[in-house]
Amino acid sequence: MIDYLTMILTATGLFFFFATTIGLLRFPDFYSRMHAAGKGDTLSSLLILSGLALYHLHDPSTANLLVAVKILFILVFIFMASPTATHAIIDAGYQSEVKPWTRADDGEEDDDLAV
Amino acid sequence: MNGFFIGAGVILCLLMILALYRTVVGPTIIDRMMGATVIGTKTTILLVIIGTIYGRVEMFVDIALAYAMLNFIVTIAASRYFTHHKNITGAGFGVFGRVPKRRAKR
Amino acid sequence: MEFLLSKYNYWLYTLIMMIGLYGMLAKNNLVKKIISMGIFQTGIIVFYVSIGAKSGGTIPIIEHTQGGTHGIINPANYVNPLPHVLMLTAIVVSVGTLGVALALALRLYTEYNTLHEDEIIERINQGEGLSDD
Amino acid sequence: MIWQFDLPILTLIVICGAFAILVKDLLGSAIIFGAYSFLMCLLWTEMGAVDVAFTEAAVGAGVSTVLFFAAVHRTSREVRSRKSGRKLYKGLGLLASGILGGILFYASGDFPGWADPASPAATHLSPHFITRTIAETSVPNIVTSVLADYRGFDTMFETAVVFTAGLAVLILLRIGGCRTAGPVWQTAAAIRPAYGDSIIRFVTRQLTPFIQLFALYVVAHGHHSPGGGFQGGVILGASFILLAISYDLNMAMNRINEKAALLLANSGLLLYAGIGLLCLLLGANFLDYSILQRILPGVDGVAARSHAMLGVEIGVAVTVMAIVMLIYNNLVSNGTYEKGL
Repeated sequence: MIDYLTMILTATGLFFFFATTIGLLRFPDFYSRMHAAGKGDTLSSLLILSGLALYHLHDPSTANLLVAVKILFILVFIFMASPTATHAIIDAGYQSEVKPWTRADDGEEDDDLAV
Repeated sequence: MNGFFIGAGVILCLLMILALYRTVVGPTIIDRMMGATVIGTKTTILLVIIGTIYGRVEMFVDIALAYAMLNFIVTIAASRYFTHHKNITGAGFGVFGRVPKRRAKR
Repeated sequence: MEFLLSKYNYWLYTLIMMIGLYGMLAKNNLVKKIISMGIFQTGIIVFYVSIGAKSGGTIPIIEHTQGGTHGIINPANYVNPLPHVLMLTAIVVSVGTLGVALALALRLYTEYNTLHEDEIIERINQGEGLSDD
Repeated sequence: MIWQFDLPILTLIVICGAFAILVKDLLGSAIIFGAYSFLMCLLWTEMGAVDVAFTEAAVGAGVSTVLFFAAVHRTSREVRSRKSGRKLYKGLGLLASGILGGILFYASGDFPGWADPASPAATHLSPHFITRTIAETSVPNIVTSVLADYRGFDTMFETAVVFTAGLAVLILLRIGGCRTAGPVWQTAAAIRPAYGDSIIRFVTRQLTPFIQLFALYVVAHGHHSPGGGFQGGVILGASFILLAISYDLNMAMNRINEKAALLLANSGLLLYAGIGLLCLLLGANFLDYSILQRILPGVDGVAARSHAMLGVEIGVAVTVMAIVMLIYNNLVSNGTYEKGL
């Protein structure tokens, strides 16, 4: 039962990682790319790590419980650090006065990311 | 279950190759940073998965935690650089540092 | 095929070392040279660590379960720890050498206002820098 | 080792290494080199070298990359190719690396097969350490026991090398520094006076105590899990670097200033050497910890070795922490301690 739950969580996490990577490759400017990378990364990390933590609660002994709690520590850390890192990167771009991409940039003029 | 985790790990490795494209090609320096951050997160997960495959995850969790912390520090340091220097495109020097022209889609 | 499978990793480590050596010799920029030195270093370190790898071996920390602490320990079950110890200290020294190398590059930049080898040599030949320090 | 992961990770590493050299932007180079270190750490974990991977995660991926950023912050990002003799240098580089590669490719035929349990390296000396560690030192982590006990003398000088590197940086940038002479490295207008990002500051403030607590755990728990003095020390130093980055250099320098850092670096090394000297005074060899049972109450020789290893690791951690901070502070401010990253 727990095995199946782990499988489902991990597979969902992998799907979101896949979506993150597609977004990272396909989006037009770095604001939108960072949007995909920041959100997708945090979510899929949470999913996979919680799946792994569940997997170690398989037979609940003290050692396994400790492992699950440690994995939860990583989860909490990522949950706090990853959005902050995303904010820092976006802020760096904003302070460098990069204009966000608009639909008009995709026309003939094609000078998106012009600083 | 080990087979499943190995499969998941290999998929993560393949996704890392895709993210590496963004890291090495750019176009701007922030794209590189972004790719490195994504690789870092995937690596954190992969460390825990490798620990599970070895069956001794309690030894690997510490590494993953330290890894997440240092990845955070590196990202903050890199982003602070730009608040001082403000030049994300690298001022057009070099082959891989320039901003490519995007082709019109419609 | 057997030969290929048991040796391909050595070839890739050699490739890493070749990249590092090429960068150290051919690149003009000092920081690039330092990065190449790091790559060369890790190529050697990964070669050593791979010598310690054992198929079927677990990490070199004795397990408490399975009576490992008091029972008989089978060396074939554990990865060879000696290369790990040697390379661990090598990595720690590498941060020291990196710091000193970057400090030297920074000092040269303060004196000659460039990080590029040929320009530094040019300016030394013109007799600039390091005049009365 | 898990062979499925081996080839993809190695391929990624080779690509990263090649592009770290090819990219014509030093900051991009440093970032790709950071990703290279991340992947290297992964490769070592997969080979079972957990302690090496931990050290690489702390040193290579964390602190080295930040040091590169600091150096690039104080110099320039631009990479220019040579004005003359470009072909010559390229040819010489290709020739030398080709010769090295040729020799090593040729020699690889004589190497033992990868991960061969019967290879010479795995059959002579290492079984001795693997089987005797628990009985002789009661430390499950073989790497820690070899590092701090069997090869303790070597590790002491390793710490001394790190200490010397810190002193060298200090001499190069601070004492012989040219804050008065020489060209101006940066116009003052390029530096913003105060960067008040409250989100980053708040999160940093919340996370730093936990990072430091974790570092102490790594130092103290190095006997039973990967980790130890080097790794814990680097993480402790990195936590101060984080403070210096997210606030400013003064914030970190107020916590531990230059004098305190130098004192700490000295005292860590002295603690290591002092434990060795104590053994000498009690009548055993230098760093022969088992004699310490005479002064540690209720402890036999085996446990005395375990406890002495902890003391030694603390010494290493203190030295490494102080030196990492010193190197960062000097690099990022070019020896002036005025403004950080």
